[in-house]
Amino acid sequence: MPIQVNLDVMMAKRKISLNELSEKVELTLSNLSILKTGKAKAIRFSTLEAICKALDCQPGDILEYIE
Amino acid sequence: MPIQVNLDVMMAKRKISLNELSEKVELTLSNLSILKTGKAKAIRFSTLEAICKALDCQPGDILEYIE
Amino acid sequence: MNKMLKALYVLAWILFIGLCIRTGVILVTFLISIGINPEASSNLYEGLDLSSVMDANWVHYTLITGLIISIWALKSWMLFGVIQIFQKLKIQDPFHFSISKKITQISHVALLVGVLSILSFAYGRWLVDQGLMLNHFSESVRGGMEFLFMAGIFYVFAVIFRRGVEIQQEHELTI
Amino acid sequence: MNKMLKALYVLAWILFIGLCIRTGVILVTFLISIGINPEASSNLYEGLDLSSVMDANWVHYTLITGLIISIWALKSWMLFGVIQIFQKLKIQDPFHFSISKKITQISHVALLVGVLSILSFAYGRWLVDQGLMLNHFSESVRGGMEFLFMAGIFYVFAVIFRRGVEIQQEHELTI
Repeated sequence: MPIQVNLDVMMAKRKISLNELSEKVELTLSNLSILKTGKAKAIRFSTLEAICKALDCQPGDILEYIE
Repeated sequence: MPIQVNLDVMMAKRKISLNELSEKVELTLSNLSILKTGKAKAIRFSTLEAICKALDCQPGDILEYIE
Repeated sequence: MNKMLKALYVLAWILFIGLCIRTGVILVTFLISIGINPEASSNLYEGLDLSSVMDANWVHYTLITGLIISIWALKSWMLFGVIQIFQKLKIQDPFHFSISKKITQISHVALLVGVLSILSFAYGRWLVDQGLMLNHFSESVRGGMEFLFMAGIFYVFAVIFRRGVEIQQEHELTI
Repeated sequence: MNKMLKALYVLAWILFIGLCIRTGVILVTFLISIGINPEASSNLYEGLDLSSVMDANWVHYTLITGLIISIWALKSWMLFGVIQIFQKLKIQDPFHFSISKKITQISHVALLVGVLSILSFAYGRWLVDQGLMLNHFSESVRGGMEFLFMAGIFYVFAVIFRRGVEIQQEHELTI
């Protein structure tokens, strides 16, 4: 997976649990874990926006390209 | 659009034209322009990966969250 | 797979042309029977003999022949709808609003064909009960239940298809 | 919209039970006619009279009655497939592989019903040409062309549906 989802790192920095994030972002826990574990194929801009807002960060903090 | 796609900025920095990028990323021109103009609803991780590779950059260089 | 679809497309055209010819022939013999030669009513189409009805009452005759013609015309229209769907359909990208509308339309036409067929069948039976002779009539309006069932199938298909259109639209905006 | 689907689901059950009863009744009267009382062949189901065939040749009798029973049993099976689809179908999330398989299966059964109906119809006509009397036979095996057409429709539907399954799988992994 050359695109890595660093959702757990940001969550740890902001001290937010998966349940809290799920509520704030309005995603089900199962969808959030699909995203966290890198099983997702695509990400909606609306989801990205909600996560950035909830975690007060930039898309670059969550998504990383690894060569 | 709180998530902004800064594809044109990166393309200008790397001196790459839309046609060149379209070839390297294996996306049609119409799909690329949907992405550039912010009409897309979601982005595939495979697309993001191909763009990062072609432009030698990070996802954070292309996607920006604006409050 | 694509070959099979092409074969079905050709079959739909053949059935459509066949139905159009049938509808045209019975329409012409009907017009001849009321305008030029009443004898024509004894063989409207492949042995369909409604001369006994014509002799008894021209209102019943016009009504029942009109029903047969309408049913056949509606069946032709239904098949034309199927042909139009084949023309628009792309297998890689099948879900479009215009096709969803066509499917709903076909479901309505099938419903009408079913109801009219069942009504005509009952009407023909009633005429027989009145002592009239109807030769090869029931074949002309058979399949009513099958068309009702088909109408239901097409309706369900239309509902599923509409959801497909929504999903495909999102899919197209996922780059 | 969901009410309409529920109504169709109930209708499918009613048609299915009706067809099962029909199939069961004719099977029982057939078994009685060959085992206990040959008289039963004069009224196998709602006036279906094949006693003339039975008197002439038991092979033809068994064959043609067997065809009718098979056709009705296959129609019941087809309807059961439709019922199963209704049970699995969720309108918000309709495209699943198991349903796509069921639709393909129904298309094959419809094809078989169509072919058998047309064959039986021709067979019955041939028996009549041999001078035998078949009362209410053609009603028992009618609708062959309609079922062939339905088979084609279901096939196209299955192809479209399979593409829907692919698109929906991607859709589900777009978070």
